[in-house]
Amino acid sequence: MNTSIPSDADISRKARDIRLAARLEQRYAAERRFKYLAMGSVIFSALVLAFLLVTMTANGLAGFTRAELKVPVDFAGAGLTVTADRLAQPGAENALAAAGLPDVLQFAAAEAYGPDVAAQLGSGAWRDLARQLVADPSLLSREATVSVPVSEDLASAFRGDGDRALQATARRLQEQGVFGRAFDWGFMERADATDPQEAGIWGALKGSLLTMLVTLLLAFPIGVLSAVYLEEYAPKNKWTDIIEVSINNLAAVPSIIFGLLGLAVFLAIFPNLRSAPLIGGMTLALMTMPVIVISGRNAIKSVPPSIRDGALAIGASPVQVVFHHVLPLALPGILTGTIIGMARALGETAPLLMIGMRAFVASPPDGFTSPSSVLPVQIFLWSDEIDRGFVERTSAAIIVLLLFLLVMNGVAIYLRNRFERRW
Amino acid sequence: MKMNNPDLESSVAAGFTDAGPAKISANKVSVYYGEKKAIDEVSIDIHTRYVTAFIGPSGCGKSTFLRTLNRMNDTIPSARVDGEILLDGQDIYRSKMDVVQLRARVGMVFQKPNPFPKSIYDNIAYGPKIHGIAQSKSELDEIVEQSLRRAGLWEEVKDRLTDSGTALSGGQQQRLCIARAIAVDPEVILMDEPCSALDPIATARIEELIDELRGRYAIVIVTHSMQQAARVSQRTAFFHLGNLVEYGRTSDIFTNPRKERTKDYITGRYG
Amino acid sequence: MKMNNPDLESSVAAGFTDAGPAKISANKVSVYYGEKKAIDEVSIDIHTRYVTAFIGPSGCGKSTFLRTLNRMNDTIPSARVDGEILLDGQDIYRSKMDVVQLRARVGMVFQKPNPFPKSIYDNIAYGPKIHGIAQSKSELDEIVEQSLRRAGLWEEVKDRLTDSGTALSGGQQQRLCIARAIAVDPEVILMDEPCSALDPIATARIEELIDELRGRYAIVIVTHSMQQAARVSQRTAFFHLGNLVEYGRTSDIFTNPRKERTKDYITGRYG
Amino acid sequence: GCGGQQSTSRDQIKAVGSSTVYPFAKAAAEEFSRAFANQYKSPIVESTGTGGGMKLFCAGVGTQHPDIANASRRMKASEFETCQQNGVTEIVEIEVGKDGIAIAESKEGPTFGLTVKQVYEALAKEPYGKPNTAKNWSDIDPSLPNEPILVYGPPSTSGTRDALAELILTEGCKTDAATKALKETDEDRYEQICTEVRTDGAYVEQGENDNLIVQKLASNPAAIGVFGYSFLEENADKLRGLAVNGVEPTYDNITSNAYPGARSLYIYVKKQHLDAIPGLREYISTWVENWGKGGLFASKGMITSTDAVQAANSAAVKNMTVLDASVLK
Amino acid sequence: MSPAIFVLLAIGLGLVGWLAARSRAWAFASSGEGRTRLHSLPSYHGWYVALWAFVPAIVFVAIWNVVSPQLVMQSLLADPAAAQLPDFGINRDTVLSEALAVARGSAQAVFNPLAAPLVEPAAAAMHRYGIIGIVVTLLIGFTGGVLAFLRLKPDFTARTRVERAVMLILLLASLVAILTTFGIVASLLFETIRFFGMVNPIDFLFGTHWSPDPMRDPAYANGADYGALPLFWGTIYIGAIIAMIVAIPLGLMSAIFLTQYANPTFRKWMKPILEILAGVPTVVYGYFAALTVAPFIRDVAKSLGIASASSESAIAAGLVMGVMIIPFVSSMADDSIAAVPSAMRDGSLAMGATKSETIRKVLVPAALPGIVAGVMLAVSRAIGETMIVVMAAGAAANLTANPFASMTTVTYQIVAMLTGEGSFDHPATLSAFALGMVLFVVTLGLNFIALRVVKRYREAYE
Ligand SMILES: Nc1ncnc2c1ncn2[C@@H]1O[C@H](COP(=O)(O)OP(=O)(O)OP(=O)(O)O)[C@@H](O)[C@H]1O
Ligand SMILES: Nc1ncnc2c1ncn2[C@@H]1O[C@H](COP(=O)(O)OP(=O)(O)OP(=O)(O)O)[C@@H](O)[C@H]1O
Ligand SMILES: [Mg+2]
Ligand SMILES: [Mg+2]
Ligand SMILES: O=P([O-])([O-])[O-]
Repeated sequence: MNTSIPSDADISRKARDIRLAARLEQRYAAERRFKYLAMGSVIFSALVLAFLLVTMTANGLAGFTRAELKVPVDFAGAGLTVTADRLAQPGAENALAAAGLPDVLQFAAAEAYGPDVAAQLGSGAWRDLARQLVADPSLLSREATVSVPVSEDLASAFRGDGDRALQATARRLQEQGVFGRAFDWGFMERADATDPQEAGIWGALKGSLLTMLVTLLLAFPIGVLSAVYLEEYAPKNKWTDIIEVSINNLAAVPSIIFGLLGLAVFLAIFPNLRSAPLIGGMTLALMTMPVIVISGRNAIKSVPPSIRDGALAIGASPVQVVFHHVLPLALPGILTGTIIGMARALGETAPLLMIGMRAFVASPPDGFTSPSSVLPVQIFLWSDEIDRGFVERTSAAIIVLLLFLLVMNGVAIYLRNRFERRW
Repeated sequence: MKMNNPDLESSVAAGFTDAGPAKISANKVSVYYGEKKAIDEVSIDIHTRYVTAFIGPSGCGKSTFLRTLNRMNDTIPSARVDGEILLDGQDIYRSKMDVVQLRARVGMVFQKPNPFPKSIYDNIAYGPKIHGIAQSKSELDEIVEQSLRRAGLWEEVKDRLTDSGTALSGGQQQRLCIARAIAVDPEVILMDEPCSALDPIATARIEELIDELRGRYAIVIVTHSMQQAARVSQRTAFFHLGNLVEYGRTSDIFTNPRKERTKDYITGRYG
Repeated sequence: MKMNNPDLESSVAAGFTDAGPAKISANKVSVYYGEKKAIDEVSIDIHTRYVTAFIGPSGCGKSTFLRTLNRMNDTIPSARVDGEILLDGQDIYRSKMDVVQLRARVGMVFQKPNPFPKSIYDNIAYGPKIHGIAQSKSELDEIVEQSLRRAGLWEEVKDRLTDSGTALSGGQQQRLCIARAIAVDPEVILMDEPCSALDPIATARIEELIDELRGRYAIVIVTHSMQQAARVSQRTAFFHLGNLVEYGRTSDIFTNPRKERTKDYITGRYG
Repeated sequence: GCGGQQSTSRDQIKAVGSSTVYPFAKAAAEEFSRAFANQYKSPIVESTGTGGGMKLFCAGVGTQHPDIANASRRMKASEFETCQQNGVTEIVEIEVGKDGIAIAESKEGPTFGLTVKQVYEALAKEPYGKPNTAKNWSDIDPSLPNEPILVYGPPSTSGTRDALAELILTEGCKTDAATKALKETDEDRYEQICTEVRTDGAYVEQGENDNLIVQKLASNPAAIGVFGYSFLEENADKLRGLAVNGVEPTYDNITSNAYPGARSLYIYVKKQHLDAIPGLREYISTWVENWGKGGLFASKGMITSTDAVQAANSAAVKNMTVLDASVLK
Repeated sequence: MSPAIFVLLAIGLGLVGWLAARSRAWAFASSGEGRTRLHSLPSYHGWYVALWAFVPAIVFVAIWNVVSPQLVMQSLLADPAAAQLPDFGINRDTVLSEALAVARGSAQAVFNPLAAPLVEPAAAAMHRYGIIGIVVTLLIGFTGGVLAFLRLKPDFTARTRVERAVMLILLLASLVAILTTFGIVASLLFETIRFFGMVNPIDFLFGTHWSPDPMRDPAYANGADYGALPLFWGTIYIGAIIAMIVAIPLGLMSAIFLTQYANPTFRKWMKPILEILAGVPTVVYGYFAALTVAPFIRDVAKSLGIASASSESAIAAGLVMGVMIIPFVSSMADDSIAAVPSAMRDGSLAMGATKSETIRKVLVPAALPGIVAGVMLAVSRAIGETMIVVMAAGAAANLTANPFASMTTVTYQIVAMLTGEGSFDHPATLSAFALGMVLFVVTLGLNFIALRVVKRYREAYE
């Protein structure tokens, strides 16, 4: 065989190579386009998110502040018949109210700035003051300048909205240095109120915490256990198929339908628990459980069979195999699914509307059975408030919800990493 | 080919008229995967004193048959076993058989080393723990050390028992798996191509180890390497297309096969 | 052992002083995975007219070296190559080398058949399509048919070209992968243990196929079965611990190895 | 134990119902808890919509059922019937005030007044039985601006929409004699012609979120919006009320019924709960105390009822006069 | 006696049983000559006895929790002080329950003076029945425990039995899904049937005109107003078409970038960041859609000469919804692309394919089942979404393909009808249940088909 004469094959290859090279330019261009498109999608999504977060933060930061007026009050001379001891006991605020604190405050404000301004004190201003007194009973025996919230009208005048006369007043007070916006820690401590100056997020936040706790405690074990059953033990038969279809279906059913279920079933069984985090949590648990089952099954599936074989071969029973080996290894994956499910539950509004969690509850819930709202519903309710002061409060509440979400994700990611490290 | 069947060369033709009772005795065992017959009426006796090698071309059913011996094929839903397998005279497929206990008695080592993603210590201690073999922590420590020693791994890992078993090299992992199997003090150890994922040095180490363990446990090893079978075993069973074609002393099988098929395989005509 | 090196028995000692220029010529190639050196200064010439077999114990670097030949190791981030590999005299690791074109010229078949989850037709047509080799549908049909014919699969699948490639049996899948590689009409075909997942009958079929393809393509096959190397190849390279220990005519390597290590391996002292 | 559902006590008032009444009910609850901080827990007010509220309210007597239903319309005879069947036999109806509906636009928009007839012709799906073809306001009346008709308004499920239909559209519809006559012959058709609103985009149902309407109006000066009067008042800096039939939507005009859009708001109280739920009486009294002119509710945008109505309802509260089915329809 | 005490009691019994049985098993193990090998670990013996002590006790507690209040009530009514109670009704109930609450200690004082004299007898009765309950609980738990204890012996198959109980728990857990499904059907069925009693199902399912008026006299309810087709169409158009046109390419491409091009650290950070998109409350998206996107789209449409463009449009809602569900698609796609065996990728690269060719022609098709599953999840999320629709798409039930028209969806109508003015015997309100039922049945059907498809696919693959 003489290798120096090009064979047919060699000739056809030459032709092919030329054709191939001609196309290469195009193919690399396509490659670049594709890559930039892919990168573009990530960047676009990130930008939308950034845009949302930035606008929300920009709008919402003001929601953590409120307009406050400095009022000099002579407590010693006001004749408040409340002793410092009484302040240390429960119900001190009401005792102060009974002793005429609201009037004292009103009077002091009128003295200092005239009756017009005094009329613009927030309706709950005395309550704020009472809280300050409880915190520092020594105030009772002296003269002090206290900061109290003003009415929504004056607050919006300060923003440059609303009544012209009030706007002038606001400007005048501001120039005197006694009026301005201050950070409102109380926002994180109070519950809902009709006056945006008085409204706080703690009630809804606590409601969300309690609800999520119930959801987690129900959905996680049930979800994980059914995932284990379906993936490891269930015989492949019609019944298993039915269970599988119902779970997949439940993951896809619109959330509002779970609300209807909660209404028709849970509230029929526990009629007294309308609006309670317990019922909310149970409803959301049903919604979250399938998500955990599905991700749990995937996580379990991805544990290599060799681990199961290894354990079985030294005489571990199937239950031991799962609880000693498979579940610990699948845990990070299960946690991921749980985060997704819980995040969705955390932001859910519609089903909770059905079971009464849109109630106006002026005090934070005492426990799992007392009426409560949750963050997303609070946001929904506030976004529909007439008072425009709620616009900022709404954004602030959104920020709180997002922070909650981030904390929840953070905890789960931390746990996930920990578990991964341990193995 | 190197042969190291020390004192047994002179004994009676293996597997058929051997002295003493068989540890495992299979009678007309057939295995089906669904409709498909993977093992066809195989009868074989396995003795504690020898290492038995299963050889044969890929897909001939070596692994399948091996897994019937400790009912690991129970994990394959489509698998079905006919015939009878006696362990110390008792049928392991009888309905009251406790599979968990069976597997503690008949250990298994797999083709790919599969240590648990736990510490080396826990890998070994797991079996004794679930079987309640150790009464105390010190007893457990003792078992762990001894198993690792027997598996020839102790010196290499004694200072890092808390490291993850998966951090070891392939050969070490496989020895860890052997130690894990030893730790529950089984009577039989089944090994399915234990060296096929290992390098030659690790392979040599495992082969030595098998030699050391011989006599204490009945050992069955599946291998696709005839050289390996020749090196480590005293009895060889040659499978082909689901049949046990020939079973006997390793030396006889390799030097003087009785069946044409065996001969063809040994000389590399297929496989 | 069965040898079928027809007309070549008499040619000059393979790989070193062979007639005609080498298709692929490696000069002092070293491959590192991170810090670890997996291949140590290997030099070898590969010719179109022969089937070249790489043998050696597990982990000796056969696959690693094979993958350097068409830069498939680019996909492993930690891998790094030193030295020079010439394809028709041009360094494939030079910076302007077009990897896409290189891989069209140097095809590869993997250990586990990996047909795309597409129809049989699309599996074959994939390469010609992306490279724009076919100008028309009929030309493409032509290429598909011819590739399947050459891979000896046409008769078996011609009536079900639209079936999924994954629905074929293991041996058929592997032949499909070979057909897929042939379809872009490469100059070299690299095969990494192409039969290790197949049964003996399928293996025999692939071996035949390799024999048929010989001469048209430079074929390099990695195998762990010495019998297979002996059956299909005319040149054999024996690797050990990252070194190329010996390279020469297959008949010489198997009957008359020059190095002690080769001999030990051939006679089954390890591996 | 918590198992027995029949006999648990409740120490919090529960009110459910209309989203229109909700802000006032909240304010009343706050006022109540301020006044009785030592004695009673603050009430739970839930905005379920009037219909949903009635369903809950009429479900039965007992602590698991609400004590009060807020309503932006009168209880329906059918609902009353349900109540009776479930043992809610003693219901006290209290009219607490009025909600004005107002038509408004952005301050930047063109100023114009409308008549109920024009509104009807602009919004009805089939004005006087013929398909609505009007695109611009000027298509209805050349004197109106040549701007596209775009009206944001409440959805069919809300009380405000009902008021729009009843107080404005039906009035406009009746101006056509032929259509009015239809009422006698084919009431169904009559209702349909007079109350059905067009769906071709000229009328945009805007959920219950009136805030959003305000913002949309601000961004679209040519559009007008229909919503509760309180929103107009709250957004007086951005919005301007449109005169209807020449009457401006001012507080006084609505109170005096001169402006054609005001409907009564009610609360329904379960008399059977009066002695069982601590503070229920006091809570109702809070309503009475605050519904006057210049009172709390007025400051939140509620329109006060006439003195006569107030007097009658005060008396009803005092005597806890039970509602008689015959006044309902 | 609070139920917590009973539960603690049952747990205590279990604990005692556990400890006793375990030490007994230890004794077996270490007695006799040398060592006996137990069938099961001592702790399994412990669990076995603990279960037998705990389960019967807790079952009794559950029953007692229902029965004992009635017993207390009976003995309370038998008390002379009960003679003054008002007749039946809520007052009587509350007086009684107040007395009980005070007796229980969960309230400080009675609100109703009538309740005061009842507190004493109530406390006495509760005490009495509390003691009885405790004794019986103890007795039952103890008997169960002892009987179980007596069965223990070295070769007792405790593990097998305990594991059977574990399996039962697992089975029960997976039945929760079925129960939920039944619960949903049950809670929708009754009202749906009522609705179909008023409105012809054919009219409802195939009618093209939707304008139910909840305020109108139900007698005039006209099937012609209940044509839900525009709602179904709006749901599909917004949630499954427009939103998906945004979410699928963006989500998929993001996943591709993150799995195939980005370096691992970038991926590790970016993935959770994108997931935040799914966590932003939908109210926020609603505002974004209504105030930023919708006017922008209207202006663009107007400038393109589409006069009919309204500022409430299906497209505005759909686009924003699409952005919201990008992470659903990208997360699932990411996982399934990463799960494609690298042999596929290598195979394609070895053919001389470029990276993007490999992705488009091999990886994505191979990952399709996972991607489709992600898309299904995303679609269902989009279909279930209400707030964005409410705020940005208007609420008009239009049956049109014009993306600039305003539209509405099923879920929005459900919420609106259920929280609206209409009374609950009105077909308009009841239609919410029928709509819910249709949604449920449709998703169920889709899932059934999906299961079939996946099964067939799997068979072909392996
Ligand atoms: N789970 C299974 N389902 C169906 N068939 C199977 C299964 N496992 C193995 N088989 C088939 O049974 C036959 C015997 O397989 P087995 O794995 O026992 O072969 P082997 O001798 O161990 O081969 P190898 O050397 O490749 O491991 C083969 O044809 C194989 O395809
Ligand atoms: N991706 C990788 N990263 C790091 N080390 C690797 C990688 N791939 C292979 N190696 C190491 O490089 C050495 C050579 O491996 P290679 O896969 O080339 O061997 P081989 O001869 O093909 O073996 P086998 O017969 O088992 O396929 C081995 O020690 C292996 O552990
Ligand atoms: Mg095998
Ligand atoms: Mg290799
Ligand atoms: O909530 P409404 O019943 O007042 O619309």
